[in-house]
Amino acid sequence: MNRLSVDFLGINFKNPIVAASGTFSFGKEFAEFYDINMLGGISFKGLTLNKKEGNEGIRVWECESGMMNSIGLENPGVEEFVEKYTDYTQNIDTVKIVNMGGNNLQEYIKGAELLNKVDFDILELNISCPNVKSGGMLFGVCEESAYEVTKAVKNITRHKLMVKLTPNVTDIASIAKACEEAGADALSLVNTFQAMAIDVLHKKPIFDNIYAGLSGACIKPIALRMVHQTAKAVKIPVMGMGGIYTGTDVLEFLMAGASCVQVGTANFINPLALKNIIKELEAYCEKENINIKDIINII
Amino acid sequence: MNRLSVDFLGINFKNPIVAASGTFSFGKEFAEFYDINMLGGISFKGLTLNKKEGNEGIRVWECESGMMNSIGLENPGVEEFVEKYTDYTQNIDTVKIVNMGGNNLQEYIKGAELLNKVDFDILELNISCPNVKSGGMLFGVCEESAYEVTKAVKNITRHKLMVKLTPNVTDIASIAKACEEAGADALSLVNTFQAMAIDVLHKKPIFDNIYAGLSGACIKPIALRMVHQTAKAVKIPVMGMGGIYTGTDVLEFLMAGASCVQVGTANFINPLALKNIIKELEAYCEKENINIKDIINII
Amino acid sequence: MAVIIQNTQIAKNIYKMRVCCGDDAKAGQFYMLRAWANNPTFSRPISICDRDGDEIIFVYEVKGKGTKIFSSLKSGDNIELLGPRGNGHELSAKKCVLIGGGVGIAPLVYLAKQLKSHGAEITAYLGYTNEAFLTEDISKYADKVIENIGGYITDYIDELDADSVYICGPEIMMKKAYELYKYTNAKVYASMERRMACGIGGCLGCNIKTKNGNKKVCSDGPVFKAEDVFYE
Amino acid sequence: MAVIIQNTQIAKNIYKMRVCCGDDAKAGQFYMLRAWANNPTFSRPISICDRDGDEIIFVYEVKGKGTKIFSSLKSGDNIELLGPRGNGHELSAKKCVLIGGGVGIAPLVYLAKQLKSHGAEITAYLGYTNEAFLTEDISKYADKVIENIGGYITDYIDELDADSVYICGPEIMMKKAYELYKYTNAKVYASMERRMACGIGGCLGCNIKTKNGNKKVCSDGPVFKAEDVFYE
Ligand SMILES: Cc1cc2nc3c(=O)[nH]c(=O)nc-3n(C[C@H](O)[C@H](O)[C@H](O)COP(=O)(O)OP(=O)(O)OC[C@H]3O[C@@H](n4cnc5c(N)ncnc54)[C@H](O)[C@@H]3O)c2cc1C
Ligand SMILES: Cc1cc2nc3c(=O)[nH]c(=O)nc-3n(C[C@H](O)[C@H](O)[C@H](O)COP(=O)(O)OP(=O)(O)OC[C@H]3O[C@@H](n4cnc5c(N)ncnc54)[C@H](O)[C@@H]3O)c2cc1C
Ligand SMILES: Cc1cc2nc3c(=O)[nH]c(=O)nc-3n(C[C@H](O)[C@H](O)[C@H](O)COP(=O)(O)O)c2cc1C
Ligand SMILES: Cc1cc2nc3c(=O)[nH]c(=O)nc-3n(C[C@H](O)[C@H](O)[C@H](O)COP(=O)(O)O)c2cc1C
Ligand code: FES
Ligand code: FES
Repeated sequence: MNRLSVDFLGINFKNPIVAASGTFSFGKEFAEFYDINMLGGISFKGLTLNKKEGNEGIRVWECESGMMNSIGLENPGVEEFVEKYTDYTQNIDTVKIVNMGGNNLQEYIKGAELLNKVDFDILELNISCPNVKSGGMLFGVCEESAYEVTKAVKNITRHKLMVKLTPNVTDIASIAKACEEAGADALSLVNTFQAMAIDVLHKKPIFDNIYAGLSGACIKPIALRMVHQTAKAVKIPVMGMGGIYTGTDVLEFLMAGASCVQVGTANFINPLALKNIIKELEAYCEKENINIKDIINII
Repeated sequence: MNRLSVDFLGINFKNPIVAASGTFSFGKEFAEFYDINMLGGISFKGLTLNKKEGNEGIRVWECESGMMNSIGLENPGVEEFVEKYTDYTQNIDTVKIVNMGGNNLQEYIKGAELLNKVDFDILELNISCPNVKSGGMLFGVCEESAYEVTKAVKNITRHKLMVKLTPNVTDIASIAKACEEAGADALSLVNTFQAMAIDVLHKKPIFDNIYAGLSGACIKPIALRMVHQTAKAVKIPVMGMGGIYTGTDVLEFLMAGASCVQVGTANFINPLALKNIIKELEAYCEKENINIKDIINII
Repeated sequence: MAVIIQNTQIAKNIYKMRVCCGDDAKAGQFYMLRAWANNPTFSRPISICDRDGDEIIFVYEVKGKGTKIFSSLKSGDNIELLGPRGNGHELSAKKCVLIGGGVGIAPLVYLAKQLKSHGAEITAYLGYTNEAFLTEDISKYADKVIENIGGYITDYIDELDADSVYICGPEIMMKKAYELYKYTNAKVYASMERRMACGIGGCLGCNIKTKNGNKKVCSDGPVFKAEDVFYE
Repeated sequence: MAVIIQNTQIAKNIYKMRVCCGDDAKAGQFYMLRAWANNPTFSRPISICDRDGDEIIFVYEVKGKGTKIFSSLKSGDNIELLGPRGNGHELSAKKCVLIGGGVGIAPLVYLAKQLKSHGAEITAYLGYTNEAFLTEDISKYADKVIENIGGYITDYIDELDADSVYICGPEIMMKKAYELYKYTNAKVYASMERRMACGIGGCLGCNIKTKNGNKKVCSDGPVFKAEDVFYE
């Protein structure tokens, strides 16, 4: 019996551990280290309608118990992804999540439409992208724009829709509810926190874009709070993330209300991180003589 | 010559290092370890109009590169503070900052009025308090209530008014501007981030209040970004804080636009932290042959 | 910064560390120990188990991150000591009962030694979960030592005629032990534990509710009159 | 997990570490090294300086947190090695010029050894800031070694008739060296550096712009044709 299996949107996950978008590429690099099909799922590197070269300058920077990134969504574009879909996903026999962002509503809609051509399990909508049309404000920071983009994509996609929330907001629960109302089938959170680092030696920001996204253990306490608030606010399932490094961290997120979790930065600390976490959870369930789903949302 | 002296609201600070409210009590405990009058200033333990017993249960919890606290503003109340003011502040010969919060507008106003009876340098208004009248929403999370409380206190106080912002907001710059418009003489930020920890063993939240305030190195990259945004948004001076442990951290905040900084959690890691930071900054200015104020807001 | 002279396991998960440190310290006081830079954030409070010339002896149980790191230290390594902190014990020269549970037995060694030198008559009740430790050390000073492994030490307490009772161990055990003496004439002291951030009275993190209002375990305690803390 | 055999200082801020590790690795490849749990977050990329039986030799400069920790390790300590990673060098059997600056000289040792065993004729230009190191090691394999301390090594390059040129050092020096050979028939290779998070191609953090689009230093490199990276 598999004590770790969970149901999420009617899909059976072998376990609640999903590789986080942007930290696992399309899986190939990690497949060199272990059988990645042991994972609950993989959220692929974030796509945008058009190919993106990503940002110039320093792209990753370390900080206390975490890191900042300014990759700038470098990706091959939805079109190429759809064309070479079998190349990208061959040998992947676990839940496939396609993560997609956009710079305006049209890009989201077109991207989602194109993605209708290929089969995967969940479309994860990254709404932490600047909406060029409204002065670069992120779609995910206000209820209206979060609602609008969710609704628009929901109307066009034939996939299950999971909306990925940004944590850079006053009231995560209200944004979550807006997405739920707009038709999101599930929510994932958190994306990275907007952060900054300064090169004091050269008296300039580390990143060409000045600000960058913070992830890793340092954000865990805030991410956990937001997952808890969100899980209490909505009825749809929640995939939690933010600074998960260990099995114990996973337990916290599940207890707080997440049905699955994603793990990002930990993959950089150790390419075997996800495998180790799964082993830890197996041992925990064995010892406690429970199924992992028993602890979901008990707090 | 003192290379570290800075001007803040026309007050001369010996150096830009201020002990953060709630982490330094009223100074006495630290005076046992070094001459606390070497500090730029001290922000005293946060007061409320009425004496508060503080929270039950676990009050401090450690996390990766930081801590969470749920002290619950335990304090003697403004009245007692005013009565015993000389006891509290005798032997303190550095900039005195009185930090005050409240549970509704009336408490803020009455507290500020009472504080008019005593002399100190700056009144620091903690607006990260739940406004009981509007369902417990923090004063500091929306422009209107931040404006309102700032304005009300500004009208009554005879002290220089520094408003302390909460980081749990979508757009710190707009809150900052609201406070500036309402008459704040200066801003300080950030207060703690709302966060959570779970006792997986006992399957319950660590804190009786479920959520608690996160501080320490883990929040530094986000705090720095917010200080940068705020300094760019307003004309009044900014006192920056959040995860400062070292002299280099101070340089980052000053370059980002803070004219002074507060240091909190670091005092718990080492009671001599502030003294060490000042020494580090002295050595830096000596080596670079500059005055510390030359690097303020250069990024 | 102090130098570790010795750091060895003395029972399951229990270690004894000798540190070179010339401080004058009282029984019942503790130090904040640190053997890392910024992570873990907090230093760890450990009681004085005993003193030996210029050395302070700590006995600690490996519980989590911090004590795990302590257990990996070798003689010659450095450790930061902040202290001694806390009020420490009032010493009585008369009939004393010492009650310890688990690693709470550690601070009773130096207490017994001090009481003995004040001419007290000492009975010690020591309760262990798995394995005894420090029994010999306490036997050097106590007139009578009752030890139990696996049960409740409070079940074995038969000496109720005491002037002073000193209890250190899990809170539930301390409360139970106090109940036994509540209506006697003994002065009963309990060594309280709370999670500590600063250890010096600056953060209010180690708050304990007492009959006389909020107190700080790190600076008002850790030793309290049992009636003041177990009043509810 | 690998065991450190030796870790000693060989010049100012420069250390040599011998690690027991049976991997097969090519010149120009690197390992991600880690001697801590989660903090610092990233492992540190260090090139293979040389191989000796079952041992891999790293030579590294102490720059910040990570290399500071490396320098404190003692023989017998463990270190985590992730690798070998990266493409490594193509070996030529003909006239080779090696140009190294600072700690960029380290990977040239194993390269020289390999080239020699392929029968190449080697000229090496080694530029140091303060103090020479590894010169003897390279002299074992190179036919001619020109070293300079304090100046610009590119000012000393007089052998422009080469089939292959391998450059490793500060980016500005590599670019300058490349310019010297730009219009010759030599194939010129540069070992590029970028901050790395994963080191295995998973994060796109180590991006480098090339004539042929974005590449990853960790997996498409670190060795690139100089014309592809210094094309602007
Ligand atoms: C005044 C005083 C004196 C003391 N004297 C001694 C002494 O002499 N000897 C001694 O051995 N101890 C003593 N202690 C206790 C000692 O300070 C603690 O055991 C020590 O701080 C534990 O640190 P740690 O890093 O090993 O464990 P931590 O990692 O801090 O964990 C400690 C405990 O908290 C629990 N815990 C930690 N994280 C979680 C989580 N996420 N969820 C649920 N539970 C969690 C663990 O179960 C564990 O039991 C004293 C304490 C005080 C206050
Ligand atoms: C493929 C590859 C191979 C390499 N091979 C070798 C090798 O063989 N030997 C070797 O010595 N090195 C090698 N390096 C370089 C080596 O990886 C780095 O020197 C090392 O990672 C530095 O780590 P650190 O923790 O010591 O320094 P870090 O703390 O990461 O700092 C590194 C540099 O960044 C700067 N820095 C850090 N923080 C800041 C800040 N806040 N503001 C401004 N500047 C900052 C510092 O000035 C310092 O020079 C290689 C790199 C790559 C990519
Ligand atoms: C290098 C890097 C790249 C990322 N790229 C994406 C992305 O393309 N799309 C996305 O939705 N999130 C992206 N993220 C965010 C992660 O998926 C995740 O939300 C975040 O890192 C928090 O989880 P963690 O703390 O476990 O890393 C990226 C994160 C990192 C560190
Ligand atoms: C134990 C503790 C108590 C605090 N009490 C107060 C307070 O009474 N009033 C206040 O405005 N901020 C309070 N703070 C917030 C700090 O002043 C500071 O804003 C925050 O800790 C971030 O700085 P740091 O990372 O340097 O600690 C408290 C923080 C801690 C850790
Ligand atoms: S631990 Fe900070 S007041 Fe006691
Ligand atoms: S370091 Fe992650 S892709 Fe190269």
